[in-house]
Amino acid sequence: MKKLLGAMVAFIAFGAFSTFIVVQARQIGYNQGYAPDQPVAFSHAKHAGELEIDCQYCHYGADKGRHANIPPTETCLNCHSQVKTNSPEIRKLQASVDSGENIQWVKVNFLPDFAYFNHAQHVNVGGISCQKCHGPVQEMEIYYQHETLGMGWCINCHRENGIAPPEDHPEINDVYPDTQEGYPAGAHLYQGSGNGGDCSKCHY
Amino acid sequence: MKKDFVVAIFDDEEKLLSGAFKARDKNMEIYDVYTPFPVHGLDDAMGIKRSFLPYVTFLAGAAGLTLAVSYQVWTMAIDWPINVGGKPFISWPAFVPISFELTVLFAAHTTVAAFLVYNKLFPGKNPVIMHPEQTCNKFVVAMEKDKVSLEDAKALFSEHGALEVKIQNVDMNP
Amino acid sequence: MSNLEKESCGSGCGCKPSTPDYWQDVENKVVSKAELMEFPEGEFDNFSVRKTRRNFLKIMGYSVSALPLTGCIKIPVRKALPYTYKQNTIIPGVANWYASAFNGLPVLLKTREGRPIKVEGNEKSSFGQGGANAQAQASVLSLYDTNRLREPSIEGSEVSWEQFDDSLRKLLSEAKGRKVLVTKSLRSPSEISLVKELSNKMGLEHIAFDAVSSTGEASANSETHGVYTLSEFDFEQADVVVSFGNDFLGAHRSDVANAKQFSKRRNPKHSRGMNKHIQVESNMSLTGSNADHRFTRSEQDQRDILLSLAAEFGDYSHMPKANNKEVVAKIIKELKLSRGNALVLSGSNDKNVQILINQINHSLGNYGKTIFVSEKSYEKLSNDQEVEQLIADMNGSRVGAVFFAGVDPVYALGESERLKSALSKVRVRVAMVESASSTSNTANFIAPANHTYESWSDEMVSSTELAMVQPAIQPLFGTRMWTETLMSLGGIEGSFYDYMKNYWGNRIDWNQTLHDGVTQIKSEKDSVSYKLGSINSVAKKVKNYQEGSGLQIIGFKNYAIGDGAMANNPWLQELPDPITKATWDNHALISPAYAKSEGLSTGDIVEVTSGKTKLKLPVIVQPGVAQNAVAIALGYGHSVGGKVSRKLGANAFSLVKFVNGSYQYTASFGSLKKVGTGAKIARTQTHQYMEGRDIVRETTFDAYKKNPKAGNDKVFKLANVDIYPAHKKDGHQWAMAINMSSCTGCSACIVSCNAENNVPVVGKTEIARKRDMHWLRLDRYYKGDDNEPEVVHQPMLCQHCENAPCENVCPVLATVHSSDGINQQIYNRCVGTRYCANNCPYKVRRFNWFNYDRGEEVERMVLNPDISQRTRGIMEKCSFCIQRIQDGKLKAKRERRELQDGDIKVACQQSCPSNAIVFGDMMNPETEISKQLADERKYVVLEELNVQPRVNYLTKIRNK
Amino acid sequence: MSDVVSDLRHKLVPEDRTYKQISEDILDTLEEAPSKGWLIGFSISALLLTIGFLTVAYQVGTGIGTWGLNKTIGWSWDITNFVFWVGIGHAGTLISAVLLIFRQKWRTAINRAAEAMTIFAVACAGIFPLIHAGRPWLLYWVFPYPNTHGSLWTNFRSPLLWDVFAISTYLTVSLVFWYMGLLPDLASVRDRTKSSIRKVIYGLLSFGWNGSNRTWHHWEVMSLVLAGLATPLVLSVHTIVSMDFATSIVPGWHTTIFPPYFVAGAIFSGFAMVLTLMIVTRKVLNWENYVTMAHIDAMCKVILVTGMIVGLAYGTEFFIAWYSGNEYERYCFINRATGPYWWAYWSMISCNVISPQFFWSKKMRNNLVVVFALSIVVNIGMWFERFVIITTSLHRDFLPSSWSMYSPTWVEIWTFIGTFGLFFTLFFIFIRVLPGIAVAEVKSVYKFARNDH
Repeated sequence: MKKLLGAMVAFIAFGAFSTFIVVQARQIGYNQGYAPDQPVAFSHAKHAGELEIDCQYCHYGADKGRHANIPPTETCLNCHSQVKTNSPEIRKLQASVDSGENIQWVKVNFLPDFAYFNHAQHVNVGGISCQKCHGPVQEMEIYYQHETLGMGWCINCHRENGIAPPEDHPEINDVYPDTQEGYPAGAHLYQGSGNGGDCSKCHY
Repeated sequence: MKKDFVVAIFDDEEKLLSGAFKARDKNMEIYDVYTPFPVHGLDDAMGIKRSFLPYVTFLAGAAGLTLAVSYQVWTMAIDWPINVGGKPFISWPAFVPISFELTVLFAAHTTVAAFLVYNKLFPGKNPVIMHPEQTCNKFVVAMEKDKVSLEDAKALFSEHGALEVKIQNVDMNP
Repeated sequence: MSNLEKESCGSGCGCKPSTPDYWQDVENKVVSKAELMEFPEGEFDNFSVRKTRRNFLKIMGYSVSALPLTGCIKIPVRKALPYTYKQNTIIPGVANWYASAFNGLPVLLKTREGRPIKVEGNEKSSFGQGGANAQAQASVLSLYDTNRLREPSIEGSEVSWEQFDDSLRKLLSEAKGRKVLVTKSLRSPSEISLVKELSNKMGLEHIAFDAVSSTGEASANSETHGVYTLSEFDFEQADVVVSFGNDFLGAHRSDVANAKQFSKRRNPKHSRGMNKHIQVESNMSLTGSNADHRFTRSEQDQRDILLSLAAEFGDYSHMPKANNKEVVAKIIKELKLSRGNALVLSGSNDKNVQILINQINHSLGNYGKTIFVSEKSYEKLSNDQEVEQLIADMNGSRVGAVFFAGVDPVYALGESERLKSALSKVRVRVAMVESASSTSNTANFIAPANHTYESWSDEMVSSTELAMVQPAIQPLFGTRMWTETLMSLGGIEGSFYDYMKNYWGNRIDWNQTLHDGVTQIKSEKDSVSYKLGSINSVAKKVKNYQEGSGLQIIGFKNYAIGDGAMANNPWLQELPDPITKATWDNHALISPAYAKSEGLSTGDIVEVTSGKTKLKLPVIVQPGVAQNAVAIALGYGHSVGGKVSRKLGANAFSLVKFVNGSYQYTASFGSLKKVGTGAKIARTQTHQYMEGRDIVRETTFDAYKKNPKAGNDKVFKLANVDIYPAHKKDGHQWAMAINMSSCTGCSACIVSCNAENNVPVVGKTEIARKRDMHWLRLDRYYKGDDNEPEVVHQPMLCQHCENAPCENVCPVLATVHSSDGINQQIYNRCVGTRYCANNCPYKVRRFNWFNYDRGEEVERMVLNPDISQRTRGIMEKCSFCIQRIQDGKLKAKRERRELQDGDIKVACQQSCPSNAIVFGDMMNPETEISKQLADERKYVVLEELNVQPRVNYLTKIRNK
Repeated sequence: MSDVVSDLRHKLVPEDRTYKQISEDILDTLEEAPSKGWLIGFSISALLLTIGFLTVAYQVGTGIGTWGLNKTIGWSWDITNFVFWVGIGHAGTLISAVLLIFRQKWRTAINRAAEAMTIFAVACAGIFPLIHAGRPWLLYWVFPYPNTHGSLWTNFRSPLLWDVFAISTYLTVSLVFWYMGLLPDLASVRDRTKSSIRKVIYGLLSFGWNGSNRTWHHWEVMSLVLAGLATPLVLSVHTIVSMDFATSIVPGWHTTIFPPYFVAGAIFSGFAMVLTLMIVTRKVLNWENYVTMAHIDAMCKVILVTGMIVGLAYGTEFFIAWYSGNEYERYCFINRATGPYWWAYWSMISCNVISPQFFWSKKMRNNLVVVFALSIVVNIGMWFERFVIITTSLHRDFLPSSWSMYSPTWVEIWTFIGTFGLFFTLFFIFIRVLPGIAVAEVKSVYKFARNDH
């Protein structure tokens, strides 16, 4: 009986350890929660939350192209040439513009090279809010990576949501109809020109 | 735990067999027989029933088959159907080889596992040894001392050519 | 799979190129070169920094230990550098397009984050009509050539431009004798105007020198029309084209324009029917390979035939040799049937031969219809006699200063000692060149010149169309436009841009022209009148040409390398020659008959001797070469040059002779001796015959007229039988059709594909091991008699089969089908079993056998940031330019409209000079592709396999 | 039944040996110091293995480009070697499983070594699919485990995936089958040895086996069950290996005859390899009493039969290629016999079809030198068979523009030699540390054979 108990304990321990390994292994390379120090102590909570500045005021590429873009330092000075000019952080910006030296922001959201992601596709065509992927940016003192940004995460969102036409442009669906038809009932993810189910939507 | 046994030692399986059958006829309960190789007929002599292992094999094989078929269908046609070379999502002929292999894999390994577990064979187990040469050239019939008397055994087995019949104190948990 | 660049501009890019807008003058916005070269950290060294999940597992892959997996894995710090100053025109991730021109071809430059990454033909040009040849496509790589000169130097030591100008000015003022500027033939009105102004100010003479000269043709026009210029053609008007060794679809000149016109008449549905093309030549040219009737004839025989024609159409009498009688009769018959709509051409650089050609065209009434000679005041054409005179004057110490602008006469005259010693007698030798060359090595002043895409210029691409050359990037190195170097020396203030703008003034709409890249100066080509009376004396001269003895040596320009100016371009070196399919080398091409008689075979090494010149070359036995001749491509054998071109092949310019006032390329005779065997010949195709297989379907025009399905009537009863139901097709379904009649085999599509898809260059050794990486290849097969072969070219790329055999066999789903019918290859999923490539009946899959070198930082700027770079162990192949499809769809969606036919053009289709490739949505019956798919000529290769390709071919039709 | 079998059976076991002597004959080797011959053989094998290992390390570090493959020929020596080794790895299981089911008692003397050989050969074979991949460090993707890519699964339609399952099933089942057979002998070693270290080691290895008849009873049933499973398994493995080719569309591969043809070829080469090894081993280890001329004679007959099946398959292939009317198939086979690789084809024919014909003669079957030589010739021939099938089919397929030639580089050659190093290293270790003949099984048939049961 003791032996049996011992065996059971060993088995459970082994199982727990394996689960731990698997759970950890699944996080490798995914930097969810990554919140590095930035060269300038910029607060999204202040600007996006409190001041309600539109995201695309700074991230001007989000509705136009692949990259949302980090704003040119000049953009900061649109206000900060008047506002809080004495703050040491703002002085860094001024110094950058004066000298022409770039501010070396630390990249937070990172996709590997083989994954193509287009902001315009989601922001402009899909009408998805920034927070859907980037989390409550308006509350972030220090910006951090909110989601895993892993493939499974992308895929699951597409599985759950299909293609939702933007509210102001319902005709998108007429132009790019779902092609769920023809796939087995209950299929979790169907391929379709509308829904990003094809591999080469992102990988090429 | 130590235990006393009445052991009869043979050096020939035919003598052993005839002795064992005799013992059965005399309702002398044989605890076990230790032989260097499987001796046919001993099972009858000892009254061992048919092994359950084939049932294990069948169940495990069936489980492997079910798993293989359902996993292939689920992954290829339900969880993420992908058009591969124009083939249907459930390309059943292509699923046959793996279904077969998994059937065999499960059946074989489960059978072996069942065999090892049932017979309590595992690395590091110390064997119960009645005679140091029982895995080489000696055939040992062992009977529990409280069930069989040494004299009866001696009488019976010497007649059938036993080299030696004696009481042996054996460590059952070596 | 570390794509070094794809991600780099993720959130703003640190490199700060500032480029002119598509349409406006933004000269002022230019930032300094130093800033441009400042690559942000982490952009180019990602490779070493990257510790991704995959790399980590790669290290751990074979390890059984699980525990370290859970250990802390450090997130590498990646920097994201925004622009400091806002760039109004650049949105990272969105391409900007600029119009420019390259070597007489109007092009568009695609730039990403300020870097030109792709060249495409300018569709607004009535001359190029959107096509682009291999050299234009590859020119963008030359921009990033690391062998380019970077700083000015005097006598080998680097100086600043100020010092350079001061010293040179001082020396020039002291120099005695002629001051000569040598350029290539110029067709830039503003540059010619500038040079004229300088000749007044500095006493600078201007002569032009072309590595492969056309003095013969220009001199002939001068005699017959009184204008020293080159003829222009309209192939669309020509019902019959007779060409004597003129490679007008290949390396001759204005190949794109010619092919655009010519291919229209290769369409059997053209209102005037198909044209008929007869080629008589001594070496198999790209043009000859497309002829309806091709005759292999030596240069002497060609002259014999030409004289017979001159006799037929002029005041001369001549009887053709027995072996030419049939050819002569055939040509005369065809020409007589289409007087006024015929075109006779010659590739010869002999004035008298070209006069005969002009006479024939004149007497057929072709001038003003298919051939034009117009007054071209904007043009400064090369004249070989001036060059010879210059060399003589230099030798006689009558030249004080010589400026070479973008020319390399020392190389192009075969490294002649004569020129070198002449140059040593000139006090001031200025080389205004992009890279070190044989010529610049003899110069004492080196003024590194801008690449075309860093320069301002203009160019008359035809007598009616002006193209603008505008920079798409700041100079990468400390270089200067050669025009500005001259302006500085001549004391002309301002930039050449100012000069140009001033020159044009109100004559053109400046902004619109810059935006479009081209503008029409005149509405139509005109033709001056024919002046020559009798050709009797000219014909007699031609008849009496002395032949050398022995083997005739034919120097020719091949398609990829041309005259050798772009020999340092790896894309071009690796581009298989459309005929020999050889790369990275020139060869001694000999006829099968000659090879047999001399016991030579492909791969032998021979020494070709002519006079004092000896060239050691590997042999390729080439069907269609004249029997007693050896053909050698020019443009190879650079003794000075970049890392690519150096030590490749032998310099066949050393066999060029100055005869009858021009440099002639077929005038040498000599002998050939076998000196070795087992040469490493890097050919992408080593079997040349179709083995009677149904691969290229072909018919004649006559048969087609009777039955449009002629040649395409093979029926496979079980072709479309499928035991499985087909997958549903809806949405867009992409398909391609390739017109085998139009396709000339020129291979421009290959370079276009290379540039678009970051296809690696693998080098000579790997090609020799048959590991070329081109996603698109051109299969070339010979048919019939080896000495008079017929040739077919077949573009072969991933066929995107609906029942793709490659997909079934991949164990990890790295190649699967998309819902819009594309055979997808997922690089990052590929483990490299190569089973897919084995199972591909078309053999279009390419495997990364190694990690191929993408070059140095500067060279990597050419990479398309939207396409991942494939690392070793990964299969790759044609993706139907999926990035362009994505881009086109996204654009349509952003504009809330449906995709239009033509919104998406794949790279090969875009560049094709003969519009042979059509791509589009086959579900929409209105699209061009749907119409092509309904054509009776449509077929698919290996139909019997029932793999149902999405790439279709249209039967080849020969008009014979 | 005694009158039918006596002649052969008499020679299957030695006369007049006691059970103890049988144990001594076979197991004493494990107790003695290694002989000089063993040391030399082992050293050479280990050296080859080392060179092979370094070569593979170089290749994995540099790329598949170090091999002689090209855009047309994506597989050549790698898969040739793979099929070659898998084929060799068929005799063992066949001998132990199929012959067990058919109650062929003569199997007992050779089944242990043959099974060991099977496992080592499959291990050698397994190396090639691993290293032939462009990115071997990602090969774990062939397992359909739930993952973070959305769960992206594997392609169950791919014969390569079938291979993964077939080979791993075969390897593990063979290993387990073999090990279960070893248990009684390991126990015997444990009980005989005087060395305490050996006692501990063999004690661990023998799982506490004590010869209890209750265990024997289940053991025998299990053996029969495993044999029953292994028989279709062994046939399925080479069937599936053949499907790597048969399910493709490459002319010369796309043939329905492949499964039986490959299985016959595998048995053919497997028995040849067993012969090669046993002829040497019985000599060196003085097992002539156990691995008798009768065994060799029987194996020669198996080789003769399977060799003729293989020959029939070659003929059938040619006939079907012609009969199909498919020009690509026809060309492929004409090209095999007369194309640039004609020498490989005719080597295959002479080794596989012609050379076994000598075994019609009993004299030849009883001449050890001839048998040894022919057993090697047969394996050379079987290697060529795979080379012919793989390389000459690929090098000229549908579009002549892509036709190409192949020649191996030193990397491929040394990798192949290295697998021989691995095979023999393992085999040398095996005969030193494990009972090379199934002692218990020999004893169990001893009386049966001797007494003419």
